[in-house]
Amino acid sequence: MIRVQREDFDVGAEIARLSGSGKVGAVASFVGLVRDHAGDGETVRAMTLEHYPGMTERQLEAIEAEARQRWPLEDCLIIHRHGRLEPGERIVLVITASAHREAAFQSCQFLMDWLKTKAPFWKLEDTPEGGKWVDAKAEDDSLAERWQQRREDGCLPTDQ
Amino acid sequence: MIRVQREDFDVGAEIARLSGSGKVGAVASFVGLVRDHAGDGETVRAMTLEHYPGMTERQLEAIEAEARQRWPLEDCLIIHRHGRLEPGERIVLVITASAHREAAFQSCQFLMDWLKTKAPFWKLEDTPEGGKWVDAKAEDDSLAERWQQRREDGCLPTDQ
Amino acid sequence: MKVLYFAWLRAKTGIGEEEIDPPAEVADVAGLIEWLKARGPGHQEAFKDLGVVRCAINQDYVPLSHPVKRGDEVAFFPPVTGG
Amino acid sequence: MKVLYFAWLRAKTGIGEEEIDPPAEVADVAGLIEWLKARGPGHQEAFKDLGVVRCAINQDYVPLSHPVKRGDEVAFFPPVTGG
Repeated sequence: MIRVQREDFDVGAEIARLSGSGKVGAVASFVGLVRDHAGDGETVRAMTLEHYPGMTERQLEAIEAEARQRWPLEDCLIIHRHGRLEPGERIVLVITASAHREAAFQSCQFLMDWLKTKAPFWKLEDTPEGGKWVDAKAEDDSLAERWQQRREDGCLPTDQ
Repeated sequence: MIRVQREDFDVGAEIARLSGSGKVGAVASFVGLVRDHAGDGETVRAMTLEHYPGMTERQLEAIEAEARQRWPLEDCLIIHRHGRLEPGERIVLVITASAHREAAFQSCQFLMDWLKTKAPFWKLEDTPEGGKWVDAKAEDDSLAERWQQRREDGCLPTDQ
Repeated sequence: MKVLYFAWLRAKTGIGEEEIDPPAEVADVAGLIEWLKARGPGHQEAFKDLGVVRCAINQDYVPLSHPVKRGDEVAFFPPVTGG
Repeated sequence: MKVLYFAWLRAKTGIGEEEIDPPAEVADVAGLIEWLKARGPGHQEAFKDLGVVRCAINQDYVPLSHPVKRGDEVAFFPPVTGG
């Protein structure tokens, strides 16, 4: 399931919702938060997340479908917020539930890596020198590419 | 921080506690739960977790210290329950908080892999055929060993 | 044809969304960008470095060589930075 | 010397914890195991396959070749299965 929303979300409740069935032995999750400093050390007073309504949902759904195809997931959730957020506020939540922990961990990491490079969101940082669009990081591209490679190599996780 | 306890824990509250500071950009977590079926397909009515009081805490503290040495963590929490647990109940919680997601993900996975092979807990499954001690899995050994190798190769995560 | 701009491409063009009717010679994304650049200095500035411009047609990523046609929703934006 | 047994080693020996006073020839874990096996069929059964027995002395993992001495807390248990 995917959700794109302005409002905050309840991490504990969402994790509990995906843990219910007796089939789930492993729930991995990731929460991304607004930091008070940018990568270059500059103070961040707030951040505004812009996105492309319609394409965002489409891309997130495609990413979720890809994860479900690669790993045996019992359940999967992606929530991404948009709008103005202050330091300490939650931006994104990804949860994956599986019988086994390796599938849960890997799919959660995969979802974040792909979301980071494919979901049409852009961050505008509010700094003492004014608004600054965050640059994409080369590291994020390489983190996403490792999953591409793994697929081409036929080298999927050990418990597949 | 580590906690060994009989009682359940509040996943959302613990994740929120580790997310507070504006320095944390990434919180990875893992929840392990009791499944209603064993690896061999047998029904599991409940599970009793025995442990070695004293050594458990000692090992978990050592594992946490190792993770903090390998990755730049803002915070880290391991909670492991013991006693009788029914299907769907939470067994273990690991949370790691860092400025960056790769450090959070990797350290969380590392903590679970090492905990699985080093922390002195043993599971007794209550099945229709009686009590059955769970066998250690060879897969868990290899998942733990990959971190040993990585260290020897000097091949630590990209954002170190 | 509807064109959308996001993030600093929106800021530079000064436009979030525009309806355009390019001539028939504009056959692909690269051609469309050339045509859009002629619309003013803001557009020219936005498309100065195509290495940092991404394009989606009807909400799917496409390369610069991808054909464009009437009725398409074409979006231009920088590499994404969510998550 | 205090010896602890966990999981099926506890079940097989029928003992969770015992105080023992082995002779001076018992110098290492392997020697201690041989001496313990003579205590009865339960102990013998518990130590039948040393491939699935782990040992900790004073709450740290040790190999079978590790020395044992008076005052040690020695624990025997199967490979761990927590998490």
